[in-house]
Amino acid sequence: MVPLSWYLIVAAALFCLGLYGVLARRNSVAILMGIELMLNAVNLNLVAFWRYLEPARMSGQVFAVMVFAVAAAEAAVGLALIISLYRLRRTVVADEADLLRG
Amino acid sequence: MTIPQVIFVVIAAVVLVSAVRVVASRNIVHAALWLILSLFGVAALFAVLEAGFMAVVQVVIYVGAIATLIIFAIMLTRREMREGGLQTHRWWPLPALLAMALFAGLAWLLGSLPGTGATPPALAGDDSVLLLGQALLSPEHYVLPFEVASVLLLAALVGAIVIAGDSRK
Amino acid sequence: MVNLGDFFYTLGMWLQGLLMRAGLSESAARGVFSALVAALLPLLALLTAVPLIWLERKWIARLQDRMGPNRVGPFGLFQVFADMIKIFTKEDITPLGADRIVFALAPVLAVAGVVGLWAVIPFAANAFGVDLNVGVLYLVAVGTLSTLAIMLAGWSANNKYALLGAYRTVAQMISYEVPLVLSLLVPVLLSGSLGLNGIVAAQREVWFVFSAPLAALLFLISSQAEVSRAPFDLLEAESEIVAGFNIEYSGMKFGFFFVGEFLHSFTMGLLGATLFLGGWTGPGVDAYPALGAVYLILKGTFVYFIFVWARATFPRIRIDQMLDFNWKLLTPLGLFLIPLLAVVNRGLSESSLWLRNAALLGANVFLAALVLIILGTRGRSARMRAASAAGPAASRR
Amino acid sequence: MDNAWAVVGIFMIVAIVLPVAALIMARLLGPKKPSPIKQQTYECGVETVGESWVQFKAQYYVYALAFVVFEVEVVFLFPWARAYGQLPFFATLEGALFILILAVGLLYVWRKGALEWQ
Repeated sequence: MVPLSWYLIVAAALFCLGLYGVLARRNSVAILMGIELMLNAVNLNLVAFWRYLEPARMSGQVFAVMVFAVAAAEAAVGLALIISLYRLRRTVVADEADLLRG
Repeated sequence: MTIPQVIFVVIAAVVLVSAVRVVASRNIVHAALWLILSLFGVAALFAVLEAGFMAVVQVVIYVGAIATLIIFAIMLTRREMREGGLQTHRWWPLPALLAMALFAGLAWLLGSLPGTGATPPALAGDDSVLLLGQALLSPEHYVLPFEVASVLLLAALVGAIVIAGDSRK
Repeated sequence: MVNLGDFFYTLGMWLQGLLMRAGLSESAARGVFSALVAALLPLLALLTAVPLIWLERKWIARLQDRMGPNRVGPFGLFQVFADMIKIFTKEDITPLGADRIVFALAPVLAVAGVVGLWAVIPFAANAFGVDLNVGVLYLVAVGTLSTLAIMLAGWSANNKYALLGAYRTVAQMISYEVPLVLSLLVPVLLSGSLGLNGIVAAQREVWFVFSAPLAALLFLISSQAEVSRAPFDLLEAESEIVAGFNIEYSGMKFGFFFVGEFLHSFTMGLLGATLFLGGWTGPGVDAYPALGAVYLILKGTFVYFIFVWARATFPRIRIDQMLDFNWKLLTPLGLFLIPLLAVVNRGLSESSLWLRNAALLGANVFLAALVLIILGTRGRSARMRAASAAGPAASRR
Repeated sequence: MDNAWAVVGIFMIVAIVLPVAALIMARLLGPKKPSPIKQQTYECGVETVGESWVQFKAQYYVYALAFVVFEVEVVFLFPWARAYGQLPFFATLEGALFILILAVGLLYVWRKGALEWQ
C-alpha cells in the first residue's frame, strides 16, 4: 500500500508551489489560484490523516468540508474585490492596488 | 512498486506538474485550465484514499463552482494581463527560494517523524457519508460549525454582491 | 444455476467462471470483469445515440405533422448511418488563432461528461457499472464537465460570438444547476440513501413521483434547461442566430456537441426514471431481474418523450425570462420544498407507509397551490398596473 | 485495491479515449486542404472586426456568484439528507434552519435587484 508519508510529501510540495504562486505572481487572479492550491494541500493532508489515523471519527472530513466552504467564500469575495478594483483602476496587478494609501 | 503505488505516483505527478504550470504559465487562462487539472488530480487522490464524498465534492465545488468563478473573473478583467508581459515580480527568485526551503524543511520533518509509513486501518463498515452527516448534525460534535458555515456563505454572498455591484451606480 | 430471467447476473457469473478457469484468482476475476464492464458501458452509451437521433427526428416530425427521415432504408432507419459517414469524411477545420489543444479537448469533454453519467445508472437489480455510495453527487460532479466543455469551446475558438455564446450558455447552465441539484436532493431525503441502487430500492412500494411530484417537475424543467434544448435553446437557436459557443466547430467536433446533446437528453430521461419513476422496479421483476432493464428503458424513453414533446411545443423564451424563471420561481420553490418534505417525512417516520406518502403528497399540493395563488395575484396586479398605465395614454389619444 | 473508484476511473478514461479515437479517425478519413480564407474567424460573412476578447457584462458574475454559494450549501445538505432519518427530530430542524439562512441570501440578492437582467 501507499505509505502516509507519500501523501504528506505531495501535499507539502503542492503547498510550496501555491506559496510560490502567491508570493511571485503579479496578477491578483493568479495569486488567488495559488491560495486555492495551498488550501487543496491542506485538504489532502486532512483527508490522508483521517484515512490513516482515525477512519472511525469523521473530524478530518468535517474539517476538509469546512475548508471547502471557506475556499468558496474566499474565492467569491476575493474575485469580487478584484473585479471592483479593475473597474476603479483598470488593473489587476496586485502591487498597483494602493487605494488605502490615500 | 505495487499497482496502488504506481497509480498514486501517476496521479501525484499529474497534480504536481499541473500545479507547476499554474504558477508558471504566462497565459492566465492556461493557468486556470492547469489549475482545473490539478484539482481533478487531488479529487482522484481523495478517491484513492476511499473518501468518495470528498472526491465528488472536490469536483463539484472546485471544478464546477470555483473554477467557473475564476474563469469568469479572468474574462471580466482581461485586457492587459492576457499573455506575454511580465507575470512575476522582478524579485521572483526570492519566493522560489523560500518555497524550496519550506519544502526541504517539511520533507526533513516528515522523514524524521515516526510511524508515518503505516498502512491504513480498515474503514469502518458504515457508510462514511452517514457518519459525516451524523458528525455534522449531532450537538456534541460539529453542529455549530455546520450552521456557521451557512452564515459564512450568506455573508460571502451579500459581501460579494455589494462589492461587485457597487460601481454600476 | 442457469436462470435466464436473471440474464445479466448469469452472464457475469459465466464470464467470471471462464476467467477463473483460465487461471485467475476469484478477486482478480471479479476485478477483470468489472474493468470489462467499465470499458464496454461507455461504448454502449455512445452507440445508443444512433437509434436515439432517428427516434427524435421521427417524433419531432410527427409532432410537427411532417414525415421525418424516410429516404435512406426502411422508415429512414439508415439516415443516421449516412450522416455518420458524411461527418466522418468532413474536413476538420481549426480557425487561425484558436488554441488547438483546448479546441479539440472541448467536444471530447462534452461527450465524456454525458457518458460518465452512465457509470452509476442501475439498469437492473444486478446490472450497473458501479454502485457508489455517493452516486447522486457523482452525477452532479460529472455534470460539471459539460459546463467546462462549453466554457473551453467558447474561449478556445478565438471568435467573439463563440465567447459571448459560451458566457450565456454557461450562465444558463450554472443557474439551472441550482434547482436541478435541489431536486436531486429530494430522492435522497425520501430514501435516506445517496446511492442510486438504494434510491431505486426505496421506491418498491411508492414511486417518488407520487410522494414528491413538485420535485419531479423541478427535475424535468431544470434538466431540460441544463441540456439547453427548446424552449431553453435561445443561446444556440438554429432558426434565429448563427450559433452559440459552437460557431467555429465543424465536422466530427461539431458532431460530438450534437451527439452529446441528444445523449444528454436521453440520459436525463433515464435518470428521471431512476430517481422518480422507480427505476427498474415493476411487476415480475423479482422473478426475472433482467426485466428491470426493459422497464427502465421504457420509463426512460417516456421521460425522454416528454423532453422532446416540450421541445416541439413551447416557444423559445428570452434570456431575462429564462433567468427570472430560475432564480425567482424554481430556486425558491426548491428551497421551501426541501425543509417541508424533510419535516413531514421525519415527523411521520413511525406511521404507516401510506399515511406518510399521502402526507408528503399533501405537502406538495399545498406548496403548489400556494405558488399558484402567489403567481395569480402578482400577475393580476401586474395586469392592472399595465391597464391603468395604458388608460390615460389611450384617453389622451 | 478493492475500490469502487477504480471502476469509475477506468470508465472515465474509456469515456475520454473513445471520442478521442473517433476524432483521430475522422482526421484520417477527412480531406485536409487548409487555406487562409477557410481558417478565418467566422463573422457573418464580413471581415473580422476587432479582437475576439470582448468585454462582457458583470451581470454574469452575479449569477456565477449566486451559483457558487448555493452549490456549496447544497453540498452540505447531502450528508444531512443521508443522516437525518437516523437522528432525533431536532436534526431535521437544523437542516431546515440551514436552508432558511440560504433562502435569506437569495431574498437579499433579489431585493437588491442584482437578479434583474439589464
